[in-house]
Amino acid sequence: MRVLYFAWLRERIGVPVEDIETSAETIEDLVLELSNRTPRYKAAFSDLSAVRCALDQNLVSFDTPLGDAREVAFFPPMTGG
Amino acid sequence: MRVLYFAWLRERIGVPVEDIETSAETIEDLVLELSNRTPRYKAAFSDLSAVRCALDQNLVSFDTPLGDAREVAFFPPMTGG
Amino acid sequence: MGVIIQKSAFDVGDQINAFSQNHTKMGAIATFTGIVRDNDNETLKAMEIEHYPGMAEKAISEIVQTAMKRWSLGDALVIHRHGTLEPGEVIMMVATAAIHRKDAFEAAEFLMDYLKSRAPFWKKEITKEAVTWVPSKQNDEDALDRW
Amino acid sequence: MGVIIQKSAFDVGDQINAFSQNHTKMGAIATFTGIVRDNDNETLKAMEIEHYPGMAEKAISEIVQTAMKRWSLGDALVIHRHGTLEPGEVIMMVATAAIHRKDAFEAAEFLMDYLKSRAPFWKKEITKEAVTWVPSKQNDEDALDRW
Repeated sequence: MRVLYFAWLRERIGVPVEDIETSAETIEDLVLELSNRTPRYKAAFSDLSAVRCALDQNLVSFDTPLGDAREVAFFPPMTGG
Repeated sequence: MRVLYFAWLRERIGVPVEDIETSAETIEDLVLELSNRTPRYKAAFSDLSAVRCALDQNLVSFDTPLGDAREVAFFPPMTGG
Repeated sequence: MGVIIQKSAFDVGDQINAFSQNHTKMGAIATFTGIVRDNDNETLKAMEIEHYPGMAEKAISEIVQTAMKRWSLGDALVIHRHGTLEPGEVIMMVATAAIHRKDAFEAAEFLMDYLKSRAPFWKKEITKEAVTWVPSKQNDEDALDRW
Repeated sequence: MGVIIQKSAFDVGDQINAFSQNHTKMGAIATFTGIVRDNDNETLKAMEIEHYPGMAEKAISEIVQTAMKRWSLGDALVIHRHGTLEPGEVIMMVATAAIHRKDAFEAAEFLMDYLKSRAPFWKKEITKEAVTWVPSKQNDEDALDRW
């Protein structure tokens, strides 16, 4: 599965995109898995209230099952317009 | 005093502007005076709910005293924009 | 602040670009353009717009000044045409510049609502069948209650 | 209906003119333009706009489709830039065409409110003193409650 990071999450983690193998059921599980990798990930996901996520380019909540999605993205609240 | 008419009031009365002598106290008095001139004026002022008036280019109500105003105008409700 | 009453056509895009470039400290520009639209039967030949010279400039200037006081605006512009216009021609435009979008939008809507029933202009529709003065609309009058 | 996400600058006036000329049956065109504005200390050097390619087009298209269903619109256009912009440069614009001004205005405001906090763009301010990600604003989130 492809994981994308944007804005300060991208900067904190240090990569914009990575392909990973995971057996996580939900996005929450995936976040936990990623957080345990390195301190950079832990720091990036330390306050989930400041993080939004999208599954296959749809904004969703963290308890959403990954299902057979191909792409998950993490980013701060959007500031478009 | 100069009297101006716009839109269908101008068409019904037949002139866009005229200079008149009047001793009317208020716009209402002036309307009564004008209405008594000819059937054209009478017809134009027959339904005052469809007429608006301005004194020296300020929208006012019919009971406004003419004072030393130089210009009074009669017209239908405005349709700008 | 600008109020222009004119017979001749004007380029909306050029006006909006010039207006925006004057206000680079303002992050938000809202505009409205009114266009002569054909009726459902496509029989409109022309729209004649009569105005009260002098009072038109005065009334619109007062409306614009009220908007400038009520909202936090950097600038506002109103251009309104009179004379004979064909379907598709631009009748008028409004532009507002503000730091925040809410001010820009609200002021533009306020200006439009007031222009509709408080600016001394009258519209006459010339169709293939008839010549009619456009009646004022109760909902244009009601729109003023919002402010 | 148009959604354009691009890095390059565009001419707002040209876009508005082209959009208006496509919709001569619509009497009302509302537009909004967002411009990079300098901060109070005039120290802004640039604004970097990051976006999520693919999702940006998708999210904005969905917002525009929602607007087209909810209001009586002839058309709607959104152009949003990404990349590095300087103070005074246009970030984005919205245009709506409708028969009635209320639809044009409300739909444009709805689009702006949704773009602010639901379109995947992130802004970074580069000033002489610091580099900062622009925080999301609670009142932008609150603005959605209106719809």
